[in-house]
Order: sequence, then C-alpha cells, then structure tokens
Amino acid sequence: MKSKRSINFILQEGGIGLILIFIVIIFALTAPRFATLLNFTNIMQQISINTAISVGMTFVILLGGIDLSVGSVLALATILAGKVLITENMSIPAAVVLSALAGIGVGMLCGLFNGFVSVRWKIPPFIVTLGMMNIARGAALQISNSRTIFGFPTSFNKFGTVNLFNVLPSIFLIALALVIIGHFILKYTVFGRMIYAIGNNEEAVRLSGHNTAIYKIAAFAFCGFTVGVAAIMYMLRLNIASPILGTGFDMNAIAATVIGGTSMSGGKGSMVGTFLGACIIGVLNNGLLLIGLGDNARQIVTGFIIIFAVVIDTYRVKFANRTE
Amino acid sequence: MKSKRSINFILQEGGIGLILIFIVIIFALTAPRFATLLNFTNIMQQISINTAISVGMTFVILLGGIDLSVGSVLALATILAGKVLITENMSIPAAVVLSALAGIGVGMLCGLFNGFVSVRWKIPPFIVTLGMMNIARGAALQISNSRTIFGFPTSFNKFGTVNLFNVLPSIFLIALALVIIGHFILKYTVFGRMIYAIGNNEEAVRLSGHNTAIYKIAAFAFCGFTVGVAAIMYMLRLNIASPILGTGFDMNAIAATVIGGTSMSGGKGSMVGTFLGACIIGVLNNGLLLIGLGDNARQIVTGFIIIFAVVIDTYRVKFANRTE
Amino acid sequence: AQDDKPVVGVVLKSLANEFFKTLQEGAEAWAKEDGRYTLDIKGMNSETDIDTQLSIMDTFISQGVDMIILAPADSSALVPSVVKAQAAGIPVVNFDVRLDAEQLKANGLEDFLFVGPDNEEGAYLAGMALAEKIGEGGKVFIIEGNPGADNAIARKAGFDKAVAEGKLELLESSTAHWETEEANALVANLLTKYPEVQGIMCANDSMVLGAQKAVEAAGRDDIQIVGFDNIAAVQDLIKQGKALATVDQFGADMVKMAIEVGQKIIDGEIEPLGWEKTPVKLITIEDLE
Amino acid sequence: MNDINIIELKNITKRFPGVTALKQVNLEIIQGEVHILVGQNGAGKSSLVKLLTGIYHPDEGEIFFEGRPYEPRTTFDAFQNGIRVVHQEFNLLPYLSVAENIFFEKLPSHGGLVNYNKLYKDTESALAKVGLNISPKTRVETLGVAQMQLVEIAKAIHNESKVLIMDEPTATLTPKEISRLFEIISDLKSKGVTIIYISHHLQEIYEIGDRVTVLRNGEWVTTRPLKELMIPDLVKLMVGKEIENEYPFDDTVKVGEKIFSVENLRYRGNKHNISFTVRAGEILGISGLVGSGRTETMRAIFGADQREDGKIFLHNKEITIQSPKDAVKNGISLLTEDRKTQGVILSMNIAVNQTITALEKISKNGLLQNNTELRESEKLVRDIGIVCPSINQLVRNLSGGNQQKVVLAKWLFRDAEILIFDEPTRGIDVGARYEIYLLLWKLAALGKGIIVVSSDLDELIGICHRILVFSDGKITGEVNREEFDQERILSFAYAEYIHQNAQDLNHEIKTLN
Ligand SMILES: Nc1ncnc2c1ncn2[C@@H]1O[C@H](COP(=O)(O)OP(=O)(O)OP(=O)(O)O)[C@@H](O)[C@H]1O
Ligand SMILES: Nc1ncnc2c1ncn2[C@@H]1O[C@H](COP(=O)(O)OP(=O)(O)OP(=O)(O)O)[C@@H](O)[C@H]1O
Ligand SMILES: [Mg+2]
Ligand SMILES: [Mg+2]
Repeated sequence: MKSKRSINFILQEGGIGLILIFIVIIFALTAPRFATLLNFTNIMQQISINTAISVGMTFVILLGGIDLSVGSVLALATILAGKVLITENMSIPAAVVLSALAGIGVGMLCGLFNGFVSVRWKIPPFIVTLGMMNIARGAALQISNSRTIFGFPTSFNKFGTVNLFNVLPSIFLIALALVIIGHFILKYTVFGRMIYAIGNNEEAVRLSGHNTAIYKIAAFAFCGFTVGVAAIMYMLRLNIASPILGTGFDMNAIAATVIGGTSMSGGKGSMVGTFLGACIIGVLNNGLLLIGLGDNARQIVTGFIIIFAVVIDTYRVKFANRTE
Repeated sequence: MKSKRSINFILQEGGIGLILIFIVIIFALTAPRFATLLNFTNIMQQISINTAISVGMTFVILLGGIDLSVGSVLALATILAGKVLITENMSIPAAVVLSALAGIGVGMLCGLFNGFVSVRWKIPPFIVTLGMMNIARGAALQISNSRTIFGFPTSFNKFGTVNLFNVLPSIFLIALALVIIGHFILKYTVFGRMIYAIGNNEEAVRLSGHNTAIYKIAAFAFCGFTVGVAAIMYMLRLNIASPILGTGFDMNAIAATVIGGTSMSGGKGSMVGTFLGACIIGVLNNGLLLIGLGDNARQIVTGFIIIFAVVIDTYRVKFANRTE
Repeated sequence: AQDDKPVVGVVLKSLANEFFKTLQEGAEAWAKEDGRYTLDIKGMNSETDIDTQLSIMDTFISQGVDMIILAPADSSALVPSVVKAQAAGIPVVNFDVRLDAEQLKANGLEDFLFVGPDNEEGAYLAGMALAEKIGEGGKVFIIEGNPGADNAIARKAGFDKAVAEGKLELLESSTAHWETEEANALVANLLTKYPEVQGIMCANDSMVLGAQKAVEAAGRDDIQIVGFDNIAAVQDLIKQGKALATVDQFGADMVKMAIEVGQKIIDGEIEPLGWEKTPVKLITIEDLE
Repeated sequence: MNDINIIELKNITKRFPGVTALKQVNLEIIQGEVHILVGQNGAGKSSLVKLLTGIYHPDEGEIFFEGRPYEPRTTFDAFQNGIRVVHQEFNLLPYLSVAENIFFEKLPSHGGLVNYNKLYKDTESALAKVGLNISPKTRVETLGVAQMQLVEIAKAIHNESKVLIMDEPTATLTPKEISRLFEIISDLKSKGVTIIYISHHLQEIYEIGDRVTVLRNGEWVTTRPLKELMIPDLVKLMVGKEIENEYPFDDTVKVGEKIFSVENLRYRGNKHNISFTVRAGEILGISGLVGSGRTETMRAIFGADQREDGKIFLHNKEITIQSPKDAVKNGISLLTEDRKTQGVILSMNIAVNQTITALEKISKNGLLQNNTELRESEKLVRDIGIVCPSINQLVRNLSGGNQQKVVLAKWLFRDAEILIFDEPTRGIDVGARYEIYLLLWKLAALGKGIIVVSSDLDELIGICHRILVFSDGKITGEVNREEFDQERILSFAYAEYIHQNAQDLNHEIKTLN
C-alpha cells in the first residue's frame, strides 16, 4: 500500500522530474562533456535568472494572471541599480546595498502598478503588463540613454563568479532560495493558500469575506520582487546593466511555469514544478548545443521537446490516476 | 426607448470604437498631417497584416486558447510561398496561384498541428504553439538558408501597391475581407456558435453531444489560414520573403484581440472589436510619431494608452449597464 | 587525420542574420580550401541572446579548443568570458564587434586586440554617398538599429558624422529595431510627417527593404536610400536604381583574418593588442555591374 | 416564546433588467425559529437571501437586524453580523482540498502560517457532523454533487452564527443525508440559532419548520405558522391554483417491447457489472444513496466517461458509444446532474442553451437560421414555463429552477429515443415539477424509453413503472409499481453497505427513523 502510494507520489508530483531525469540521461549518453561537474555548474548558472523570474511568474499565473513585463522591468531594474552601483563617492558596501534596494524596489513598484491597475479597474493582466512592458522598456532606454552601464566594483563582479564547493554558483543559490521561499509561501502560509483559492474561484473567495484585491496586488508585487532580485543576479552574472536585455524572458518564465504543470487558468500548480520546468529548458539549451546540432536543428528540436515533455506528462497523469 | 437602446448599443458594442474615434480626434487636432487621406491610406496599409492575423487569433482566444506561433509560421509561409513564386519556367499566374496555395497551405498545416496536438493530448495551447514557434522558425531558417528571398514578378509586386479609389490599399481590402468572413462565421454559422459555446463551457457542449475536438482543431486551422493569407499580404506589401520576420506579431495580434474586448479566458468577444483593437494600435503608432515624440517617449506613451483605453472601456461598460 | 588539426571555435551572433550566414559560409569555404583548421561555428537564435553566447564560450572552454574567435553580442558582458578563456590558455580573438575598452581595462586587458571593420567608418561612407547625391542642405532621416546595440550606436555615429560634414538637415532619427516591417511602417509615417525628405540612411539592409517599399508605396521616386550589410536583396535594389548604396564588411575575410592573427599570437609573432582593421567598402551600382 | 424579530425587511424592492425580483416585501424573522421560505421558481427566494448577505443591494426599502438598520455591503459584513449562508449554487474551490474549502474563510494559522494539523483535525470533526466519510485532503473536484453539497453545509455550520440561511440544501441529497441535516438543524435551533430554510420539497419542511413564508412573483403572500398550512394549501398559495395530485401517473400509457438494454456494464472504478433493460413507453426509476453509482452508470452509458466493459443495445442491436456524440447520434440523451458545470452555458442566452443539442434543426448548410431559432426557442420557453424576460436573457441571470428548466428544454429539443434524466427536478418548484411529470408522460406515450435517476424517493414512487435500486455500484433490487414500498426500496439501497459494515448500519438505521 505504502509503496504504491509513493509511486503515485512520484508519478503525480514528480512526473515532470522524471522527464527531466530522462532528458539528462539521454544527454549524458549522447552529448560529449555533458555529464561533467563543470557543465552542471554551467547549467545552474544559466538557469538561475529564469528560475528567479519564474518563481514570481508562478504566483501570478496561479492567480489566473500573466506578466509580460518581466523582461522590460528587469532591464529597467538593472539600469537603476547599475546607476546607483557606479555612483562615485560612496563606499562599496553602501553602494551595493543601495543598488540592490533600488533594483528590487523598482521591480516591486512595477509589480504593484501591474497589480493595482489590473485589480482596481478589472483589466486583464495581459493588457496591463503589456502596457508596462512598453513603459518600462521606454523608461530604461531613456534613463540609460540607450547605453550599457558597466564598471561595477570588482568585489561585486567577483561575487557573481563564486561557486560554493566549487560547484554551486552564487546566483544559483539565490535562485534556489527564491524557489524555497516561494514554495514555502505557497504551501504553508495563508497568503499562499489564498493565491490558490483565488485562482480556483475568485468569486467564492470574495463571497467569504476576503479582500481578494490585496492578495492579487501582493502576488504581482511579489513577482516584481523576484524580477528585481533577478536583475541583481543578472548584474552579478554579466557585470553589466543594459536597457535592451530581457527580451524573451517573459516567454521563458511562462514556459517554465507551464511546463512545470501550472495551469494557465490558475488555481493549480506548484513551485517545485516550476523549478523543474526551468531546469528542463536549461538542460535542453545546454545539451542540444553540446550534442552539436546546428542552430536551426536545435531550434526545431527544442520546439518538439517542449511539446513532447508535456505530452509525456499527460500520459503519466493518466497512468497515475489509474493506479490509485 | 429606441434612441436609448441605440445609445446603449453604441456604448456596449461600439465602446472601443468610441475610444478609437476619440483617439483619432485628438491626433487630428494635435498631429500635423494626421488627418489626411494619404495618412489614412498609410495607416490602413500598416494595420492590414496585424488585422489579418488577429482575425484568426480571435477564434483561438475565443476558445480560451492562444497562438504564439503566428509570427514564425508567417515567416515560414513567406519562405515557401516565396520559393514557389520565384520558381523559373512557370507562368506568372500559375506561380502566383501556387505560391498563395503554398503559403496558405503551410499556415493551415501548422494550425492543424497546433490544434490536433493540443486537443489530442490535452496540452495547453500555450505550450504547443510555443513549440511550433520554435519549429516553424527553425524550419524557415533552414529552408531559406537564412536568406531573404526577393525578385518576385513585377506584376505581383505592383499589386501590393495598388490603392482602390486611390485610398484603399489592396492588402487592406484583403484584411477587411477576412474580418468580414470572420465576423460572419462567428455570428451566423454553427461553427461560430460552437466556438463561443466551447469557450464558455466546453464540458457542457461535449455533454450536449458534440465533438468539441473537431471545432477546436478547426479554429486553430482557421488561425493558420489567416496567417497564411497574412504571409501573402506581407509579400505583396514588402516584396520579400524572410525567415526572420514576424517577431512580435503574436503579441500584436493578441493585443488587438484583447483590446478589442475578447476575454483571454474565452467565450466572450467579437470580430468587430478585434478589428477596432487593431486600428487603435495602428493609429497610436502612426499618430504618436506624427506628434513628434521620440522613440522612448513613444514607447512609454503607447504603454500607458494601451492600459488607458481598456480602463476607459470598463467605465463605459459600467455606465452602459447603469443606463439600462 | 582531421583530429590533429587545430580546432577554432567561432562564436557568432545570430545565424538567422543574413550577414552572419554569409560570413559562416565564407569562412567554411575558406577553411576547407586552406585545410589547416577545423572550424566549429556556433551562433544563437537571436542577436541579443547573450546567455547562449556565454554558454557557447563555456562549452568551447571546457572542450579545450585551440583558439576562439568571438563576435560578442554585448561588448561588456562577454569580457569575463574572454578572461576565463585566456586563463584556460585559449587565445581569444575579438572580431566584428569590439569589446568595450573600459570593461577590458577593468579586467586587465587594456587595448585588447580587435579584428574588425570600422562600423562608424562604413556608415560614414554610406552617409557621404547620400550627401553627395542630394547635395548640401538635403533633408534626411536616419533609421537606427536596436537602441543600445553596439553596431547600431557606431553606425548612427557614422551617419551623424556624414550629416554634419555633408551639411545635411536631419529631420528625424528613429529606430526600427533592424526589422523590415517596422522600418516600412516607420518610414511611411515619417514620409507623411516630412514629405520634403530627400534621403534615408538605414543602419542595416533589412530596413532598407522596408524603407524602399514605403517610398515606393508613397509614389516617390525622388528619395535616395543607403544601407549597410550588402545583402543580395539590396544589391538587387541598387541595380534597379531603387537604392543608392550599401556597405560591405567582407565577413568571410574577417574570419580568415581573425584566425590568421590568432595563429600569429599562438606562434608568438605578435602581441594581442590594437585594432586590426578589416576593410569596409561602399557598394554602389558601379560595383555591381 | 418571547418573539424578538432578529431580521425585519421593510418594503424591500429589488429590480433586475426586465424583472422585478422582489416587490415591496415585508418580512419578519423571529429569533430562534426555523423559518421556511417557499415559492415557485423565480419567486425571489434566492434574491432575498442575497440581499441579506450583501451580494445584492435593495433598490428600495430597509432591512433591520437585531433592531438596527442593516446594510451589508459585502458578504463579509453579513458574516460579521453572524449571518451565514449555504447558497443554492456551490461556491467551491475545485483544486483545493475539502479541508481548505471548509475553513478558508479563516484558515487556522499562526503568524501567517497555516496550521495543517489543526486544519485536518477540525475538518474531520466538521465532516463527521454532516456524515461525510472522506479524507480532509480529498480534492473537491473529485467529489460528487451531493458530497459537494455536504461540504458546503459543513462550511456553513462549523462557525458560530446567529442566523443560518440554507437555499435548497437538500436538492441533491438522499434520505440518509437529509435526516442527518435535520438533526443538525434541530441541534442548532436548540442553541438559539435562527434558521431560514428554502426548499421545494414540501414534505420535508414539516419536520423542521416553525413558520413559513410564501412568495409569489416577487411578492409576499403570507407568513404563517407552518402547522396552519397543509401541503395543498401551500401549493395553492405558491402556484395560485390547486394541484390535485402531486404525481400524475398515467395508466393509459402502454408499456411496449424492450427497446434498450445495458449488459454487464462496468464503469471505471467499480467492481460490479450492471445490466438492465428499458421498454418502450416505460419510465424506469433509479434509486440509491448518494455515491451508489447511479450517476457514474448513466455517464458511462452516455459515453461521458470511458467504460471498462459492457455492451449497450438499442432495438436489440448493439450500438457503440465512445462519446456523448455517439450516444446522441444513436438517440440517447442524458440530462446531467450538475447543471452549472455540465448542463448550462451560464454566460450565453436561453436560446443558445436550448438549441445546442440539435443545431441541425436551426441551421441550413451550417448557417444559423435566426428566425427558426427564435421560434423554436420561444416555443420551448412556453412549453416548459421558463420565467424570463426574453429568450435573450443570459442563463446566469435566471433563478436556479429556471436554469434547470433550460436544461430540460435542451434535451426535449432533441427528440431522443432513450432519455436519461439525472435528478431532473433538482430545484424545481411543485407546480413546475408537475408540468415536468406531464412532459415525461407525453414522451412515454410516444413510446420512448425514459430513465429517471432521483434522490427523491417519493418522486420515483409517484411516477415510475419500475424502480431499480443501486447500492455501492451494484443493482441490489428491482421493484415493479405494484410492489412499490419505501422501506423495501431503502433496504435494497442499504443492502451492500450492510455487508460491509454492520456497525455503520446501526447508525444509519437510527438516523433514518
Ligand atoms: N443577476 C440577475 N440578473 C437578472 N435577473 C436576475 C438576477 N438574479 C435573479 N434574477 C431574476 O430574479 C427573479 C428571482 O430570482 P431568484 O433566484 O430569487 O428566484 P428563486 O425564488 O430563488 O427561484 P428558484 O426556486 O428557481 O431558485 C428571477 O426572475 C430571476 O431571473
Ligand atoms: N458519504 C460518502 N462517503 C464516502 N464516499 C462517498 C460518499 N458519497 C459518495 N462517495 C463516493 O464518491 C463517489 C462519487 O459520488 P457521487 O455522489 O457522484 O455518487 P454517484 O454514484 O454518482 O451518485 P448518485 O448515486 O448520488 O447519483 C462514489 O463512487 C462513492 O464511492
Ligand atoms: Mg433560488
Ligand atoms: Mg448522482
């Protein structure tokens, strides 16, 4: 009985994890240098930013929303944080702290704006965040005068290349911390349960006396927060702040979330799933490159695998239901 | 009674139209040369492709789906149609007809794939079309060897610049025809009725004895069809076929649809609204430039106006309900 | 047999871009003929995809290739990767887009070698061709590339220089993000705003295609257009007299030169310093006959 | 009794576009009573409840609660005043657990963290109270309708309240759950809770009610002690005319040959095989307790869920049914039990909902014939007596009973040979129910085979030729009209559960009497 249950658990909760493991094994067998510690470190480095954004995106999608502005807001956040970071006449620790606050702050403000406008006027988040996508991008270009900002303090830049135990990149640890925080909030806090509840049936939640607006705004703000953190991670990793970065980040984060099993219409999904979704995307990008596929073939294969992973997942769910 | 009713109609159905008129008036007063016939011809030319894609997108979104692959599929369709069009040893009329068939055919095939896979394995259309986005782009690049295709027959190129009565661009007329066809299907056919019904409550429709799968696949195929037509329109307008065109077309089409009042969760919306949504986007692009705003300011203002238009729309709906 | 040939890792920007595709094919053809090297050419799906470039760099480093030649997607962000490769004993030759001088300096690579064209110079040549054609006081637009992109900035600077030197009147400078369709709409709208315009400078050839169609649709045959990249479709326009000029940067030669310079560095013949300029050439109708 | 009015409505009027749901209603609810509210579908009962709970706001008039003016702006205001409600339509969160559904108004928490131990413990006791034997972690989407109803009730009663309003809580329950509910109600009453109870099952209200208010067309008709009004009086007050016999049984209808049969059908998750037949002109009743597998069996026949095994014959010829489409094509229809998620399309109008089963009748070559649709749809509205301003009314804006009538209408629009009705009269008032029975008889007279699944045993006994009894996924009894007998049918219904658990049985039987 018990073992059957745990098989079920693996099948249901860990399904996308099995698919990830499967992909990893395939690449380990076929792609030279894939299964090396160094390469895993690389992959972790590469998925960190998408993972961080996806944590916030999961909150928003669980509510039945979407956030298209994450890429632009990330760019804007790097610009502001970057400006602060290179301010002269400031001690480096002070500059770093203020810079992080600036980046995270602007992320949260944009998130608040998204949440507030969509809740206050009952506008589809798609529209509000599409608007914000343009606003933040324009602002980033304007403020930076379309120029990349660089020349951060060396100690700052160094931190981004530090690997714990020589394996775990610092920014991956930050991303992991966000995943854990996100998971914890969703699973164990009233706020988290409200996110699910609202995504299930907002009307019912409202009728039982909760102020759904607050929770929704908070979810968008949280998404902005993770984008702000991702902006700092970006600066740590690439040592630049740029007004043009982040195109496609929105689709990547949404893809990670949805591949991870979160329903676009809200109410269903998990943070662990999202993390695994981000891993799958990262491993695919890395593995297909190592296998030596040409660019076009890589793109085509990526497309098929994205679909295929989710198709497999539906079979797994079916099977899992049957063994109950 | 009757006049009150017609006011109501304008407020409810034509609301986004009023906003469009409002925007047009503002620009007419503030932007030099905005209110000229020539400029309107320009705008029509510019919105044609987005309008055509949005027609199909509306079908998909009404079902509660989404199609992220339209841009890539459009590129792929131009490449195939372009290859056919420049085939030597073929009479021009034959080449044009075959080329159109190739472009529209590949569009429909991609749509069929999207529909079939998402229906058969119950996968979110977001994922399937994201996959298709990669597949079609990779295929377009591969087939064209990353090269722009040009050198179409002169008569073909000429047709793209013809304006009926010196005002209505030929491709705008094609777009308009698609809008009318789409409107007709949605309003007056069993297929259209099913689209709405499935978007509202698929399970109830299924339990009423319908094969909802067929209708859903058909809607995606129709979307692919409009993308194929849009590909031909693109070739008429720009006289090239290119594997890299079409980025951002998906967001534009979704934006037109949603600004036009179609609900992202399906079941609610109209083709006329979508058309007006596409007009608003086109007029904004044009008017803000004529007013003399710089690139960044234009982007920021566009963002605000997109949000603002929809905010206004919610007030209008409220007001309309009150006057009933 | 192939295995003992030195492997050169080539990191390109987007292979979707026609320029890089031409470059890739040219480089491959050259390598086959030359026979000394095995080329491993990798690109990304989008020009701004810094991430993929970084992972390609990582991949090359862990594969231990003999030399990397790099066309960076971002002039600052790739510097740490270059440092990493050098530290691993792999010489890196920077080509096409110059790595940022200050960023290099901060990483201890002052005046790091660059093999590549002078984008600004190229744009200036195109701009001057336009200026000569329409004469002093001629009214022009600049259609810019992606804001913030390094070559977009350089080309804009070149156009600006030509505007100043040719005493042209700049009516408007706006971006169309390298894209045909966007350039088409932008130019159509600008033509409405400034019917008096006489010339258009586009930062790449894809935008020339869109701009030219907008001019044609407006029924104007008195507007001169110049571009950059020398793609086949624009050559065709130049031949038909529908575009004035474009600029060729001889991508394949650039790769060849970068590899040869890299070989010299390995052989200890030269220091990896300075700017090894590759030619830029104005292409007009005379060059195409 | 010292009669304090806990709630007073003074001249309340509520209008909707085209409808006045309540007209100048005056009503007093006495502290501690069980106040019954009856009236035809669309009489305004649910609207009244929604006014009391802050979902709607009156256009005119005032409400007093405990003597003070009471203007709830949100449901939360109502809660804070101690007013709780079980709505006619469920408001559950499908992907969340039963525990979270019951408690999410205020999840047991400490410093923002959910205390799951307490949550599950509390849930167990809340579920035990309503007699629902499921794990607190069960996801609500996997529950049957009756179970969902019990979850709704558990949700409403676990909190202390002064006034508890129940809008048709028993529409889908079987006697077992109903008697448990009545125990709960009398328990609450003894604690001084005032109860407002809405039901169309007129027999049951006598078990618990103190006073009754009748609404008709949004107008107050009377408020009297229940003892003073017998069922026929109530019906007359509600409907405005007398109905002599609640259940018409037409013995002129000839039951013919066997036309439909199911052999060894096994739905997914069931251990037993099910076989039965239906004859032309026969009304076959299906009885059983909640969860006995009636709905699953019907869904499996209709192709709504996949079958594990079994054959289906129509006119002695085997037919293959893989999907509802196959079923409908073969002349079988199924009126589903959950109208909100499976029956109606809430955001579309009456006409669309009614005609969706037979679009070929209102279209030519794929083009809709609007005039035909209008005509057909209006005819159905008239035939079935749907109360609505026009056929363009959205189904969402209809009263619960009228929504149910729309579902009926859509299946009548499709002339099927075999009509399966799963809880067809759920939420339908006595008057309209009578009309529906007549309709069933009309269909029977045409030689159709009719299957009625119902939790209302009186109804089955009143109108069926024959009743099959389900118990735990198995047919345990078949009773012909001559032998109809409540006790006997119930004993069949319990048959399988008795084998399983003798202790439970004792309990069941106790609660039953
Ligand atoms: N939101 C609404 N919009 C329009 N009309 C409404 C709305 N809500 C209720 N109505 C109308 O008000 C009237 C009263 O409805 P109500 O739901 O109160 O009836 P009811 O007595 O509860 O009926 P039932 O027994 O069928 O549940 C009906 O005619 C209904 O169509
Ligand atoms: N009180 C209960 N305790 C435990 N399990 C139950 C209970 N009621 C129902 N179930 C289980 O839930 C499943 C589905 O319940 P549902 O109410 O839909 O039953 P059903 O067989 O469709 O109903 P009905 O016979 O009422 O139409 C049943 O298979 C049964 O095992
Ligand atoms: Mg009601
Ligand atoms: Mg049932």
